[in-house]
Amino acid sequence: ASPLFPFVLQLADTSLILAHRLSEWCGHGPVLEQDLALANISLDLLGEARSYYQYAAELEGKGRTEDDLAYLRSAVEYRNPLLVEQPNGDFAHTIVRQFLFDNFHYQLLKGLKDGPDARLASIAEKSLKEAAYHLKWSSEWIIRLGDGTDESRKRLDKAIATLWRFAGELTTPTATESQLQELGLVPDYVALWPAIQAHTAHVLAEATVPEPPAPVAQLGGKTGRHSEHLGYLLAELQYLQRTYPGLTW
Amino acid sequence: ASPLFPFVLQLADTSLILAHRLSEWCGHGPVLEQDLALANISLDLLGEARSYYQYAAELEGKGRTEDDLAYLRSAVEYRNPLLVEQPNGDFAHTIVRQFLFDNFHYQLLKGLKDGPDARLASIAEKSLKEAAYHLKWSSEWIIRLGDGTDESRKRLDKAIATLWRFAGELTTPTATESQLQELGLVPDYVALWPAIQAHTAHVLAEATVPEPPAPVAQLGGKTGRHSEHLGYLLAELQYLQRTYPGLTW
Amino acid sequence: METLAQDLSPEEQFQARIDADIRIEPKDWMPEAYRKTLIRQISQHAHSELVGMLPEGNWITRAPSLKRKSILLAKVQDEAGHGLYLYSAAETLGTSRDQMLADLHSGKAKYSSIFNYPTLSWADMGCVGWLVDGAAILNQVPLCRTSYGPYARAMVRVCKEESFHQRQGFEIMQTLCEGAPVQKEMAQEALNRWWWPTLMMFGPKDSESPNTAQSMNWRIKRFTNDELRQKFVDMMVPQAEFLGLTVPDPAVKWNEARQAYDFGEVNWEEFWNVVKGNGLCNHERLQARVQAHEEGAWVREAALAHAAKRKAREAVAV
Amino acid sequence: METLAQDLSPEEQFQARIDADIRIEPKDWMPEAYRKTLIRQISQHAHSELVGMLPEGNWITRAPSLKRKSILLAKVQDEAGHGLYLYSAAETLGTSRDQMLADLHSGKAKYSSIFNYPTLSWADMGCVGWLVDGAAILNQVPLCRTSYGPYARAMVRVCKEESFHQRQGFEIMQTLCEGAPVQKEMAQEALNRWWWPTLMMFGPKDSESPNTAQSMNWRIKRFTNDELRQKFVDMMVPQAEFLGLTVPDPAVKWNEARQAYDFGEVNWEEFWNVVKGNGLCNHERLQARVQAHEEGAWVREAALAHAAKRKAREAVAV
Repeated sequence: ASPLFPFVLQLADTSLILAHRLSEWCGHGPVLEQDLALANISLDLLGEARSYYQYAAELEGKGRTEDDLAYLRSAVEYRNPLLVEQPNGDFAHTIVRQFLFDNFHYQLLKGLKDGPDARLASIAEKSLKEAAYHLKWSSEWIIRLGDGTDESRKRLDKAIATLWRFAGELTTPTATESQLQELGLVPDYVALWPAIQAHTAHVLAEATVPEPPAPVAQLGGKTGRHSEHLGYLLAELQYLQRTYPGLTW
Repeated sequence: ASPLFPFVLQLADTSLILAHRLSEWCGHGPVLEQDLALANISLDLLGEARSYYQYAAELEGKGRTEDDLAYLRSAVEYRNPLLVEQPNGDFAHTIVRQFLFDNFHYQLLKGLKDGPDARLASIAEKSLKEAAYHLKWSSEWIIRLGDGTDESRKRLDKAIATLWRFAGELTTPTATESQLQELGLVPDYVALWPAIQAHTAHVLAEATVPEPPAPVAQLGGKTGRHSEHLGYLLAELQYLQRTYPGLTW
Repeated sequence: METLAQDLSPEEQFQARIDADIRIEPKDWMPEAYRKTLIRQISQHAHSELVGMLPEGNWITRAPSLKRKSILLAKVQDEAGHGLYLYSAAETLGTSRDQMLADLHSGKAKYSSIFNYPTLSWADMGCVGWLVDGAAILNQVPLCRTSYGPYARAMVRVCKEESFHQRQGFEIMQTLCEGAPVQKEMAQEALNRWWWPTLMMFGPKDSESPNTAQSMNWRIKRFTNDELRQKFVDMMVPQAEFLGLTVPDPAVKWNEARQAYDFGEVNWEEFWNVVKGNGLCNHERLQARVQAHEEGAWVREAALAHAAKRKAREAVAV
Repeated sequence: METLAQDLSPEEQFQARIDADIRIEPKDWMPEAYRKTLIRQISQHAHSELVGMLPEGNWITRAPSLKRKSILLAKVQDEAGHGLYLYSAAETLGTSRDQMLADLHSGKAKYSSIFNYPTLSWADMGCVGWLVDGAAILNQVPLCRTSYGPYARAMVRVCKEESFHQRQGFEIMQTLCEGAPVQKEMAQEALNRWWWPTLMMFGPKDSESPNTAQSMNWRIKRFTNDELRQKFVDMMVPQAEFLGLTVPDPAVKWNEARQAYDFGEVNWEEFWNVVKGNGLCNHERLQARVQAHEEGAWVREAALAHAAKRKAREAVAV
């Protein structure tokens, strides 16, 4: 298999798991317009995940399909970072999770779009427009919640305290990622960092929220060491395929 | 298969699903002693479910095991009444669900214990002692919550408003049950009713709670028409068996 | 027409426009009863879209393939969109979304009873699309020509998307029926549960539907309940046959004389029971909506507070 | 001894009893430092039982057979029972369960760091029983002879059940290792995750464990951390070999001279990191406990209020 395979699979898992979490909001959003926005972001990420899975399946060359990869792998085989599998919590938790992801995702796609792998570049180019909208949306909500009411600020602070520790994994390369970075196939995360950091600083300032001290980063998801949340998510996601394997739906 | 098969299976499903719900409390009870009590009741019901499944498997005579019956049937094949699949909610909801079940369960077992089917009678006899304890426990908690604080009374009232409508299904015979009642294999629910009703009246009076007006009974679970909660419960319960069918654990 | 109109009373002018199939617009004079009936009907329709997200939303996280997950999520999102158009249409009649939601949450306003039935298997996603959306379309297509302009225009958008959804639902059923035996059983089991409730979607029998005449006169209803129910049966029975499924009504039989299908009597007791709030999911559906609304209150308040702060700052800056 | 005791200071009498392996009982005089150390140790142990319910509780609803579900639930229930004995033992030293729980919830009191690792597959139920309970037993068996009577007696009950749990854990591993290849892989993957964290359960190296000497003197600790860690490795490596599994430490090798296994260096950075609260599950475990406690407050209050009402009524009746 191509050396890109595990990385593309990691991208696919990441987008799928976050899309799944966001889809849990469907019908339960705080206001109809935001219900739509959450579904929209979920659909974008689901579409992106499918493109990656399809590409990963081709790279692997063993005849597996996008659905085989999504529905027939166990939690320890999943490669998404811990951040995206964290539960929705309240709207503030969903927003903080989304902001941390979007801020990284946008810069990553910018890098991938100009990368040497044509297929990845084309997926990234398509997704970049969507990711820009996602980042705008989650940034605006960070600002609204931070500079809104006392209640919203309290909830935002709590969400930051809970989720900030999962941001570090996004830009901490695994052995696989380091290798691909050396080959020039994956953007150097160190180079992405200033833009990510600058946007975070800007949004938090607008939100009147002091930058939280850098927590000890929680690592593990990208190497298959997940939190306990993923197993439940997959039990639900995969139930029908596990129950009736090999059928067409 | 024996005409008793669907009924024994219904008993098995009922005890299993309620045991499963109670086991979700494990480690999250309101106080350590009640964590133990909830686990205890769950274990009793799980044991009872296993006895029924084993007997059902024999009655069916198709070589299925207790685990096949529990882990490889879909929601629409499950035959538990709607009451037992309802989510735990807060402790008051769990108590009301338990009280409604225990009150019926105890009388049913008394009937089955003296019934003509030796195997059912023996399972019932063993379970009856446990069921008596369960009923005592849930009755005492109804009284404590009803005659406790304003808060506990408010929560109890809400739980009664939510769950009382599921009680009727327990004593409403399905076509299968009616047939078995005519054959004298299953106790006549009409005959059980006065004792159930008397105990309810006694406990509610002790709890200073007025008897709620009889709601329209929600039927369906015993004929496979469940609420949406059961599917999620089974996705979790069955995940490993569905994922790796036919293995020994 | 225009010259004559001068001599007519407002009521007569209004009815004349309706009879001439000229649309009524928000700024036009209209009888209070027409306004109230429309508010009730449109908001009930909007609430149905909102509550209707729940039974299908129930399977988004368990859809059996990524493609199906994506289609289903997009479909439920469309329903949210329909809700938005319809609330806006109702607002042109002088009510507010907050008021309409308050009426939904208090139980004063209704929504379609069909959503008080649970979705229990993946095949239900097929049945909801095929049967429920199919019934909805029969109810709604005539509303694209309804007398009130904003409502009619909203319905044009809604119907376009609904017929797309209906095809998707049928396609789910078709895939199941052409699949493994277990899939076909799943499809049949779902049809057994959904058939009668969808027949109920057309409302009580004409003989028990006293408002029909007035609504037809105002052209906010264009066919009677029984007419639509018959249309539905005539449309669906052959489709079920095509799928190889059996409609759970032994009385269904082609009537050569009527050139229509005979069918059995709906269980009206069940119908009224669910309407009165005693369906299996009435409690849960309403609870889910109330909970989302209540838990979202702080978010809406934060957004308003922030907008006000920003406006105040901008005013200072200017 | 008894005659001599008259001439000794309380401290000397106390130490003499300990040296003579006579149990200290609640009513006996004891040095304040001994009392405080014991409260800390016993409550930490009780908290570990309580928090330890969570990682295993995580698989009760997903256990792969009814028998396993039943065994696992019974096991976690036993842990709740151990928590009860131990809180009671600590209470004999003049603290209260409420105080101990408050210290747990505020983060002041610790619990075993092993429970800050997640349980990710069914094989983790094997590893927790086999390795984690195995390590716990090595720590705990000597405590059955510890100097403080109530603690020693509690430990006798705890150890009896723990060794039963450990056998069950080993049996889960054995079933997996004798099962399908996918099951054996599951077992190996779990061992890879749990091996090092269990070695950390014995605490820091002796050279970095300054309180060991005093605790051994008081006979509330009977072996050093490194001694127990070596014992554990010597016990487990052959068991892993028996199962056909590979311990994830290339340095593991039988040392003929020492008649013991050599093994690699524990990642002490990870150890201190988790102790300081930065393990993957520290936040969740504590949150789960705090939440259960807070959400249970109204239940505890209702029980107290009802008991008071009942007592008042009985007083009137008498």
